Amino acid sequence: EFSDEELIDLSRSLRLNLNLVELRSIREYFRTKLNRGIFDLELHSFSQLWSEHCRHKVFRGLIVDENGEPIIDDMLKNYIAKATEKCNKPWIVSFLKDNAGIIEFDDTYSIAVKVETHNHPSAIDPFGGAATGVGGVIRDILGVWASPIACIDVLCFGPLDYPMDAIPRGFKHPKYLFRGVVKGIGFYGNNMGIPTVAGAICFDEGYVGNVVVYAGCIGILPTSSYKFSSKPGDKLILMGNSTGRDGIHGASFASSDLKEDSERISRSAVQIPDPVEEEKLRRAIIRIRDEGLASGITDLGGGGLAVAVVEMADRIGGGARVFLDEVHLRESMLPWEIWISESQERMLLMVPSENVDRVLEIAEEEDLKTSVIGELTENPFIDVYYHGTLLCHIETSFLLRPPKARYVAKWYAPKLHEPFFDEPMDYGDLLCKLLSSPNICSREEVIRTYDHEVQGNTVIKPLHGDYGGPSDAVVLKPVSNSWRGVVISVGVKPWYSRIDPYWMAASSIEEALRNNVCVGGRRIAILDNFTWGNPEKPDRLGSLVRAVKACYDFAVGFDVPFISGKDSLYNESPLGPVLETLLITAVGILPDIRRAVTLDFKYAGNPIYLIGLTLPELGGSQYYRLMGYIGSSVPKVDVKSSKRIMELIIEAMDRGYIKACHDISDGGLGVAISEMAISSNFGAEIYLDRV
Amino acid sequence: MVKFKVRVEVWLKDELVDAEGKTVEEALKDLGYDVSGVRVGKVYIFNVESESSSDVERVVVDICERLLANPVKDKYFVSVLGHEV
Amino acid sequence: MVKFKVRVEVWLKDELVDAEGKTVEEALKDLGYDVSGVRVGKVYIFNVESESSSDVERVVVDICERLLANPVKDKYFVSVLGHEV
Amino acid sequence: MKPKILIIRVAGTNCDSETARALEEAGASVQIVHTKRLIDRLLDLSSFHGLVIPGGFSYGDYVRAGAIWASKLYSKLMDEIVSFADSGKPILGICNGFQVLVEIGLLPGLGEFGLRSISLAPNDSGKFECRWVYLKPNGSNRVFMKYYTPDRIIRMPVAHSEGKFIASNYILKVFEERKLILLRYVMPNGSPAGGVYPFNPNGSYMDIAGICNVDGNVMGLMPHPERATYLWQYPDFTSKIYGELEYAYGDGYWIFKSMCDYIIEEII
Repeated sequence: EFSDEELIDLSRSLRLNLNLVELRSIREYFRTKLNRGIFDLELHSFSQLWSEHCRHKVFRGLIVDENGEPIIDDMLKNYIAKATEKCNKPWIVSFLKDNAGIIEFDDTYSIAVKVETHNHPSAIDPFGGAATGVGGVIRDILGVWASPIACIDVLCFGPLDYPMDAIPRGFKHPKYLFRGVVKGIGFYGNNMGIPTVAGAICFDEGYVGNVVVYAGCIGILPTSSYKFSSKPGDKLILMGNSTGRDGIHGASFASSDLKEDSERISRSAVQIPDPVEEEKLRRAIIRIRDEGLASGITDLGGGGLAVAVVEMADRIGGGARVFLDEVHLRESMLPWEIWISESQERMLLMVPSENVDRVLEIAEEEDLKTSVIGELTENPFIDVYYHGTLLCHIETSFLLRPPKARYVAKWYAPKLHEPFFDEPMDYGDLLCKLLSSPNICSREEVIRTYDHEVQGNTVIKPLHGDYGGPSDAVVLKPVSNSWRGVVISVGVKPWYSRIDPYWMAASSIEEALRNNVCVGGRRIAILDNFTWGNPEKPDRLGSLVRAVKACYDFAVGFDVPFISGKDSLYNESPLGPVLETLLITAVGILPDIRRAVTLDFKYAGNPIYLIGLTLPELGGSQYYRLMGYIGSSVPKVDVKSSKRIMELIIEAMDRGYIKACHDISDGGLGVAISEMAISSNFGAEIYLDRV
Repeated sequence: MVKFKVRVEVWLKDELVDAEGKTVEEALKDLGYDVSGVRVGKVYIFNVESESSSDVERVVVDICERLLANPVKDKYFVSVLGHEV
Repeated sequence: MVKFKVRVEVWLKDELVDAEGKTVEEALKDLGYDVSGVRVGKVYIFNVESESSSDVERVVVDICERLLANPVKDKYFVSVLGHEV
Repeated sequence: MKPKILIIRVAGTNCDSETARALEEAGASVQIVHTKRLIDRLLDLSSFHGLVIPGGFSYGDYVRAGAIWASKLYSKLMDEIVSFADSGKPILGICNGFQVLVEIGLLPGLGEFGLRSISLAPNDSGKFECRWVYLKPNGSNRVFMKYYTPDRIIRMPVAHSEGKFIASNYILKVFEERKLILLRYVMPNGSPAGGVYPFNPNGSYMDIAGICNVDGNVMGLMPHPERATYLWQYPDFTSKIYGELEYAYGDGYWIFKSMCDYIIEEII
């Protein structure tokens, strides 16, 4: 019988991060349906299950303009998912539903892909945050029975030479973050024996208070293994690390701004990476998959057991009965802490009772701790016990359906102008400055610390040629007796966000596709990962809606489906919102890796062709940044001609006409030609008047 | 300026799980040793130029906060071993 | 049997180049600190069950020889901090 | 009869599958087994013709790369391993496997050199190094190096953070005299790397990348031959014409082929 004010205080003191509308609907449910008081474990369940991190309330909410007129309802369904439905590709196995997007690779195997962000934990503990980010996305891939074959990472930092005293108190200097994050990514991927093959690094003032760490994973699985046949009576088996107080409130914490004293508040939100444990999990899970022992699997990510168990119960249209005293622990904990702990390297399996012993046997052989913590039930309630006392009894569906959120969005076009300055005197000097600028220079120093060769299937490496030129995309050959390849590329253009997030999204999509095509990739699927500011502020949400609209327009325009995505919102700090960033990951197919094309010049005398129109669109370019401007003429993607060009290039490649190919991206034509020359032992003669 | 020789020890906080310590403990038990509570830390020894011993302490603490330790998950100990005469 | 609390420090031999120390030194100079001679070592703290203090010293040296240190490139220091009463 | 080769692994080993693939390509029948099964006597080591300890991060490379795995083998399986080596059967340690063989003293050889006379220290660069290197093989070893003609320069990738080979001058002199150095880092044109980074990626004394024991049947190397088994694994295969890719093998394949031939001729 809490009043509204008491509800707000309760939410703040327990750090539940629930708003009044949500708290009221919980109060109403308990009054009418259950007519009893609420247990603290139930309160924390709502805090986790109804967090932005788990339920994407903004993307699923109703968005209205200033005077209440609806702009879009459920951006996820009506923009992202709709684009995929419109493309209507037969080779999509699963999209925007399970732990990862899945597409067919050949008639036996499928490819699973997922990309996640781990920004808040990395801002506090760069090494541990980045490492557990990689660990988490690998578990998403294991969560669809796929075996990981590659990791990718896209990192965004403030300028490394940012003045030390301008860093707000409680925040770390970009150089400290850069060193820790790169070490963490390498530590986890190398230890797991998964090649870290692709990615990007961006430096901008917009990331000083808000480091951005994207971690992605690609896996392969026999298509026949991807099934979910769980039914009431199947046992719930928790496998992996013992549970501790790691990351308590990790989920709902990620949905609130990063305050200055965030280090102290989030002490318990720090997560410790243990890749050796996850490597054991990978081996056990693949063995369990191949013996067909389990009916379903999912990983324990944000919200821990609470989210995993409830989502599985919802999927069978029933409920679950869980005994928290069965969970293997590392330290003594309160029941609600066990229920929402985010200790790393843990998976939840649904196993028919007749197979439980064999599953436990496999786990034991791989040195893994397990506990049978309950079972799925017919009765659609989530019942949680601790030493026999019932601590939670709520309908599964209610736990997963927070009240519809409503947000106000307003986009303000920035008042920018095109700068005017005379031509550079010395083009050579300018080109060298561009080539050595932070956002263009070689990433070899970082890539060499990542094992990108383990598993022995990396055909086109991230670095090419004796001087480590940047490959556009990476090609893997995952199946021993087949020449078929997987092509992985990324596109990220945060520079354009300051001008227009619509064209930023368009360019990010186009660059991911062009990078893929440059190597010969086709039949491409993409993933969208947004990193934005606080959606409760209309201007932030306004730009987000524009970017998501662009995702719809250009996915349909290029006829390329979204198969997975994630959004990280509330990236704000005393210095303001994060530079709005959309990462597009593209996964294509290469029918025969022996016909792969790389960017290095191959033979003296080969003519060089520039395909596509060059327009005076220098807004947001690295050249303007070098001269200290942003500009306003942001490149506008001409989807028809761009799509046509890519189709023709693939056709020409298949006929063996093209020996080398590279896309023109940051730094323009000059940088692109230089990168092709650096990757080979050839120079080039260019006639600008023919462009 | 005087050259001070300093020593810094960095340990994971007690309430955090020490994955390395856990693995080393299991290995030692496996070898038949009766051990428990294994924790693994890092120790640094280096010289610092500074005006006075009180000042050097401040500099080394600053070094720890900025690079050698992460206050969120580490605890660290600083000791000034001596100074060059 | 008595529970002893022991401490082991493992350092690279002085004549060997300490790559990690060099990296840390460059990073500190990069941040503007006037440091030199940075060496990085590992330190272990754990409990050992043993009859007597002389015996525990022998056990810990054995542990170092068998696992914690490699005599070709490491030097190590053992100290018994105390025992449970 | 196919050579029966055992690949052992523990938590953290991760190069076992591509190593098995390379061995099968070279004509062996391969079994990948967790070390625990050998220790629990569920499997008899002597029933195999060859043993391979693959690369990876056994036990997270805590304490030292390979140290914990080595301590387990040394205390639980040493007799079987020593008798396996003494019987002349080939043992190959790749990267983490090389570190393990060094830690248990099988390299350069317990009898003459005692438990530990050499070591693999952290790289001089202070970082993990993943790059392709040029190597000069020493063709005098029949077990592993049979197919390498004296003047040949080969290429393989390295991927490690503790690969710097160090030993006393005395030991180095003995290795030189007894031709126990099987692989050295070289410049692309074949001249000695002379410790120059990145051609010598870790600072190893005398550019040593791989050695064998006194009898020549136990070999350890830091580069990964299983990642240079096929030409499509090479960094420049798109620019070089390698003829029909189907049959052309990479430099790493020939170590496994030589090992299998040796087993067929000498062991079976």
